Amino acid sequence: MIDENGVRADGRGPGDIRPITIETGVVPVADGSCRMTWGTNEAIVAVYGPMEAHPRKIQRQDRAVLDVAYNMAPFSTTDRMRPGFNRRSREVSKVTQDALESVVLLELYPRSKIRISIEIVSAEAGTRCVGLTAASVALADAGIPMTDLVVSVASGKINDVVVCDLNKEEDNYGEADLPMGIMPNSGELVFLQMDGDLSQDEFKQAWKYNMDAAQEIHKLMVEALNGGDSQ
Amino acid sequence: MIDENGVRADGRGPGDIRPITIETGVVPVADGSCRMTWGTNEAIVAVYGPMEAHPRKIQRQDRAVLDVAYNMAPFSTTDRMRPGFNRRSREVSKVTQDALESVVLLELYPRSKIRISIEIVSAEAGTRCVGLTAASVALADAGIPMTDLVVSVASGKINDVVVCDLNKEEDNYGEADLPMGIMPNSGELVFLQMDGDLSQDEFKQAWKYNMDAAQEIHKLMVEALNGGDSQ
Amino acid sequence: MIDENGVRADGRGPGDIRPITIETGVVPVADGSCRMTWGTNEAIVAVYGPMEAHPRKIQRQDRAVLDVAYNMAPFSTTDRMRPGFNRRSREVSKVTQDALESVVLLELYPRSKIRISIEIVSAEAGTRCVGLTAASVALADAGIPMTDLVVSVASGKINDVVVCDLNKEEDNYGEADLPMGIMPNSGELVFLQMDGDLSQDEFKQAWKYNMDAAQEIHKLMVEALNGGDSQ
Amino acid sequence: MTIPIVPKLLRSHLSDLAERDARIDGRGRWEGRELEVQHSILPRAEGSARVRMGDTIVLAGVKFQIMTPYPDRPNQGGLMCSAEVRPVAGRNWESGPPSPESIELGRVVDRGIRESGCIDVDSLCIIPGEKAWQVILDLFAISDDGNLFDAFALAGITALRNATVPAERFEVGEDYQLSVSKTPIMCSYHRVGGRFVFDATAREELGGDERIHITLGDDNNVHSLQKGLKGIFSADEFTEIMDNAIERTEKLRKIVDEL
Amino acid sequence: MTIPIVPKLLRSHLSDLAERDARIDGRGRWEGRELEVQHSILPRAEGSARVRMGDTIVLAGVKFQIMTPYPDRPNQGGLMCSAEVRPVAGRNWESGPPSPESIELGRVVDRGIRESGCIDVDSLCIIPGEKAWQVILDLFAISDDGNLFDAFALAGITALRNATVPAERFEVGEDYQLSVSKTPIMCSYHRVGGRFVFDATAREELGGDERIHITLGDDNNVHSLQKGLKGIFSADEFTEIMDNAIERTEKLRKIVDEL
Amino acid sequence: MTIPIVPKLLRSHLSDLAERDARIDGRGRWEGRELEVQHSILPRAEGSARVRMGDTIVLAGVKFQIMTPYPDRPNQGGLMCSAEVRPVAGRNWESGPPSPESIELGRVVDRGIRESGCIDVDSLCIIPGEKAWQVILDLFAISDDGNLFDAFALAGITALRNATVPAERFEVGEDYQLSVSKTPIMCSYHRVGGRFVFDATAREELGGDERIHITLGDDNNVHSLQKGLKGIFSADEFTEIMDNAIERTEKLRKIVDEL
Repeated sequence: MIDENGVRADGRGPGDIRPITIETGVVPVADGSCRMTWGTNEAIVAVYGPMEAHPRKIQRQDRAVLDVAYNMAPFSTTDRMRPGFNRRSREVSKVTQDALESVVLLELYPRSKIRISIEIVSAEAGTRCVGLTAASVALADAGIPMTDLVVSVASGKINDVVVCDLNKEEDNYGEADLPMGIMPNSGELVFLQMDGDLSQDEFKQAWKYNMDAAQEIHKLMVEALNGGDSQ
Repeated sequence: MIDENGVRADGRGPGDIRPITIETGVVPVADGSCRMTWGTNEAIVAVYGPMEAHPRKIQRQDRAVLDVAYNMAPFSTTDRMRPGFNRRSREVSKVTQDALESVVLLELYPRSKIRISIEIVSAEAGTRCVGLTAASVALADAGIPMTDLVVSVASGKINDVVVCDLNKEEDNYGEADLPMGIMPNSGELVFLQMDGDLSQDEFKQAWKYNMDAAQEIHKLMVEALNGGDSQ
Repeated sequence: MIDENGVRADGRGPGDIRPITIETGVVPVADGSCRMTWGTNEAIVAVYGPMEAHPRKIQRQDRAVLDVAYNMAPFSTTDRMRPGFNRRSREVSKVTQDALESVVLLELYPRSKIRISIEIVSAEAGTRCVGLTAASVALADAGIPMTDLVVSVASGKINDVVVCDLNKEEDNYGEADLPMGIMPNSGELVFLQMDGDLSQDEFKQAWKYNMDAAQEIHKLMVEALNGGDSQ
Repeated sequence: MTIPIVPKLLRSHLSDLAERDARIDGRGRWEGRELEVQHSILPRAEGSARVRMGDTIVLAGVKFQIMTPYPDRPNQGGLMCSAEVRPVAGRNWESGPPSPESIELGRVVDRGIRESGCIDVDSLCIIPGEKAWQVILDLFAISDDGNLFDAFALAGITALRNATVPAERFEVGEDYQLSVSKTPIMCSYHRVGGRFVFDATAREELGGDERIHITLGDDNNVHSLQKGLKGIFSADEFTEIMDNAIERTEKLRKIVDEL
Repeated sequence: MTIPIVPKLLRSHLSDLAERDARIDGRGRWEGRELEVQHSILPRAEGSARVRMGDTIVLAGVKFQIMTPYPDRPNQGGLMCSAEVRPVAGRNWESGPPSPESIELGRVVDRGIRESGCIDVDSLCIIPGEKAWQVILDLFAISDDGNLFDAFALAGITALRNATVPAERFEVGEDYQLSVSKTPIMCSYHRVGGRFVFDATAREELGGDERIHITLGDDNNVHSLQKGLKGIFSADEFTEIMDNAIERTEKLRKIVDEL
Repeated sequence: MTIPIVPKLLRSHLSDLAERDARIDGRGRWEGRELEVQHSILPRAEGSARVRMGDTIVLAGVKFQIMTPYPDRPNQGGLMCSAEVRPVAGRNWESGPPSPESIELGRVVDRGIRESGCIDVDSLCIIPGEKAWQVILDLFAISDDGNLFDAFALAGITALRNATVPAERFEVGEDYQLSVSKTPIMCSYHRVGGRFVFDATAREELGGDERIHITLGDDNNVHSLQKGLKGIFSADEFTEIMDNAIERTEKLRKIVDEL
């Protein structure tokens, strides 16, 4: 999966990310939207709101609530994914919501709701990172004020080597996965998960790769939001 | 299934319908009810209301809402039908409700609900037609004002011949099914579905059979509502 | 299962019950609680309330409502019990609630709710009796006024002999099961079920065993509530 | 048809009647409503019955399926009994997943039939360890004016006693009559206006308290008991009910047996 | 984007427009919106399409599974068609179990494709009685500005016509193109402002009445009809719609066939 | 027991305490509550544990089932870990389908145990491709006074380390001790009053912000991380927590290993 010179099967170096494209306004009926491709991942995110939160019991007197739904379309995976309730999707929705609530200025919209729908229409590895990153672009496209964008990226380990942004083949043999959600201006975190086996030193290397990649991806996000070509 | 003289296996001609009986008042605790047998189909329909619509969010300020539930009893079919949610029943309920809302004078009962329960206790072919027709009789039995009754009947095609009101054996080999919901006084439609393969000419013939049968069935409905013997 | 002298495989006589221990205050965050072991049954019951009943539609203007949930933990049985909806648990919850509503002075707490959670963490035979008995101790521990405690105990029949309080092995060969919920001070009943085959005479014998055992168990309950050692 | 909307008034009215030993529809305390039992009325069911008790009407249908016997009982088939009360049967019944009430209805009827041993599950075996009949009894309410329990139980045993095992359709031999060796009968008693009555109507149920269901077999053996709803009763009250049930079930059993 | 919050005003506005034979977005009564059809755009699907009609955007994806044929049809595979409209597609779509609307969407599209016989289910058999292909067509809404029916149907048939049977991945031979012998096309008509129009937008749907869906095959044969929502229509109105559908489907079929 | 009903007051109280480097129950910032760990306390489970941390009490039970190995891993058994927090454990836990919180609880504990590789799934194979053991670890809350995560993880690994494979009951050989080669330990930190503390109580959770869960293995290797709830933290804050977790997990591992 990785040769003696640190070159990966798809030609990337250990710290390199897969190709990314970002486009806004892709769901015409939404208040904000984003289409992000990342390797052969493709996420489409729509933002609706701020709008009235109902039923009333979900309203908060002093702030808006987010309603984040992450979902994988049935044709997004090699084996068809059955529609309907799914523990993994529920959990990814929750961590994504927690991350976004950390940056959206919720107190500007008391008693209202902002709905964020993340649809993975093509899945490779790292869909939760694509979804979270694209969601922060869609929120910006909808004009929702945030303290910062969120860039999400994961590093991992293959063949005992720490590398950034595993693709599907690498992920099949991955020995660890460390996705992070980073505020690119402050370097602070709003999202963190990790599975696998990393020594304390490997952990630090993976952390650094993510931080560096976040700066790179952030540039593409800003370009897309400024109407530039992100390719 | 049909001989060279156009005579069907059960002795009917191409445009003939199966035997029908209609009886009202069969659910003593309901506000209106109807038992209809049609071939070996048997439907029992109960109407409750107009009554308060709750929860309040289903209320309409300017009219009544209908709540139509079509269901097949577990012993209504050759293989036992498992109780519970069922996409087909959901869809038949919806089209039946759409048809009945077209004729009931809903604006007479703002904020109220009329509940219509259609139970198929014995199923042959054409249960949705039996259910819709019996429901309009039950509504009349409950004294709910309507612009007209609804007669529902289906024609189809077997062995490349268009015939009216397929029975079970014919339905097994049916090549098309055109159920309609007809207002017998104006000849207008409130319900229309079709599946299968009909040329434009065959389609016109099937349409005509349905229109003619509707007049015949309408007479039986009126007799039953006037207390006559419908047999 | 039972020898010619009326001695059962575990050494008990026909009218004897299995060993019982009762402890209160076992769920520190609850308003009242009880841990009861009975043979190798173990039930943990927590009582919360009286508290506001919501949603409002469950409120009663003139009395409190009980909300009883009986549940078996997944590791409580020889074959793992899958969590989630379960008809038997639903039914046991209902009969337990009916029994407890008969003794709790509900009218003292209008519009409020008292929640009673019965968790069977180890199941032998007779879990519904353990749950109901422990629940009445937990209610007393929470200081909820009742007209009387409830003692629940079952008699049955093995090898054509009527015996009290079947253990697991006996239950496997049991020919009848008569659980009762008894108010020990008046001898009146709040709960009664029976399955199996009992002649009228056998039925009377089983009834008597239950009445006698109830008095014995009642003593242990009172001791536990008075802080004494119930062992 | 109107259901009183002030349950408190209904309760006090029922108490007044009870003091005069009267009932809301003029019946005596232990008197049942007019009864009509029909069988073999559903063309798609292998056994069926329709029971009418006053304005309470129910159907029962028996269907058969082939099952694989449970590994620990390779020579036995199965019996499943399920009750459904859908919104057709009354304005207070709602659609959705089975309510606690309808679950209880099914289980109480199921127990009485099952525990009586009237169906010999060994006789349902087709090939030991491989194929056996599963008998499915579905109870279905058409009109609920109270005491669905007894109506369901009566329709259920009647449908079973008139059921044909559809062996030909399943290509495992010739059709034959399902063997039902006993006739368990349920009687239900409700506390109304302070005392127990037999065969309560919907209004008596609405303004009443606890109920007691008793299933007795051919020899008066007890097969199933169930107390439902909040309420306290004494041993003496129970004895009175049991005595009435013994008398009542004998009469009803004769009706079913002679159909 | 704003949806009018006063449906009554919208209805009367649409009636006014109809009197002048005009539509809210300037189109003629039988005029469709700008159409864009792409195929093979989803890397994980064995066949896929994207259809854009104005601001309505949908995806269709085809996946294959190995199934055991049904005992009574040992030589046949299966076709399953399922539509999902998730909250991404518009502010009025909510999450949760499939709504009656999305169930209807799936079934109406399914019927048109199935009844046209465009997929030969016998050709999906791998080993008679043992293995066959199940073709699963998933329709997925990205942006709902009305008339999801026609967009789904068009994306569906396009995805099927460009699907590859993944035999290699399932180790049952070499990949080959799914055989789709016909091109059924659906056209939908909504009553808006009193008369029927073609290809309604979301606002026309919101302020309109019943809708009629017609699926015609290569030879103008009728394969599927569906009337949706409350509303009454005459035989003459239907004839006018059918005539328009014959003309319209021929044009759309050419577009799909030439992709 | 009373939960403060004015969360804002609680938050400001916790902030005041934090300024004085104090906690609501008098503990130091990195101090855990009194701990009690017992094993083999559930007669029906093949392995079990009870953990008490202050007023937080949980049970863990291990059960075994025979499974068919997945076709792509014919030599492996399985591990399943599931957490339930039912209403018994606190007035804010409600009945119904598993809440997002309890799903997260189960998954976070599951990951730490699974990723540590402490259970050799190859050793669970009975007959390759045919039979293997599925180990099911059920975590069950009795009393929730905060930090169910660490209590569940501790009870879980303790129950596994004391589990017996019930081979005799399943007639596949003699019973033997489940082999658990490592002792992964989770430590959880909550932001309370602005700074992170170890082992938060329910009131600290209620008035606090985000939490971070770390599972470390025998050699301080990281096996699982999870940040929960809304909140922003810096790299420096994380380093401080990780250093504390290294120290803390070593102590807890010793306790579990010596049971």
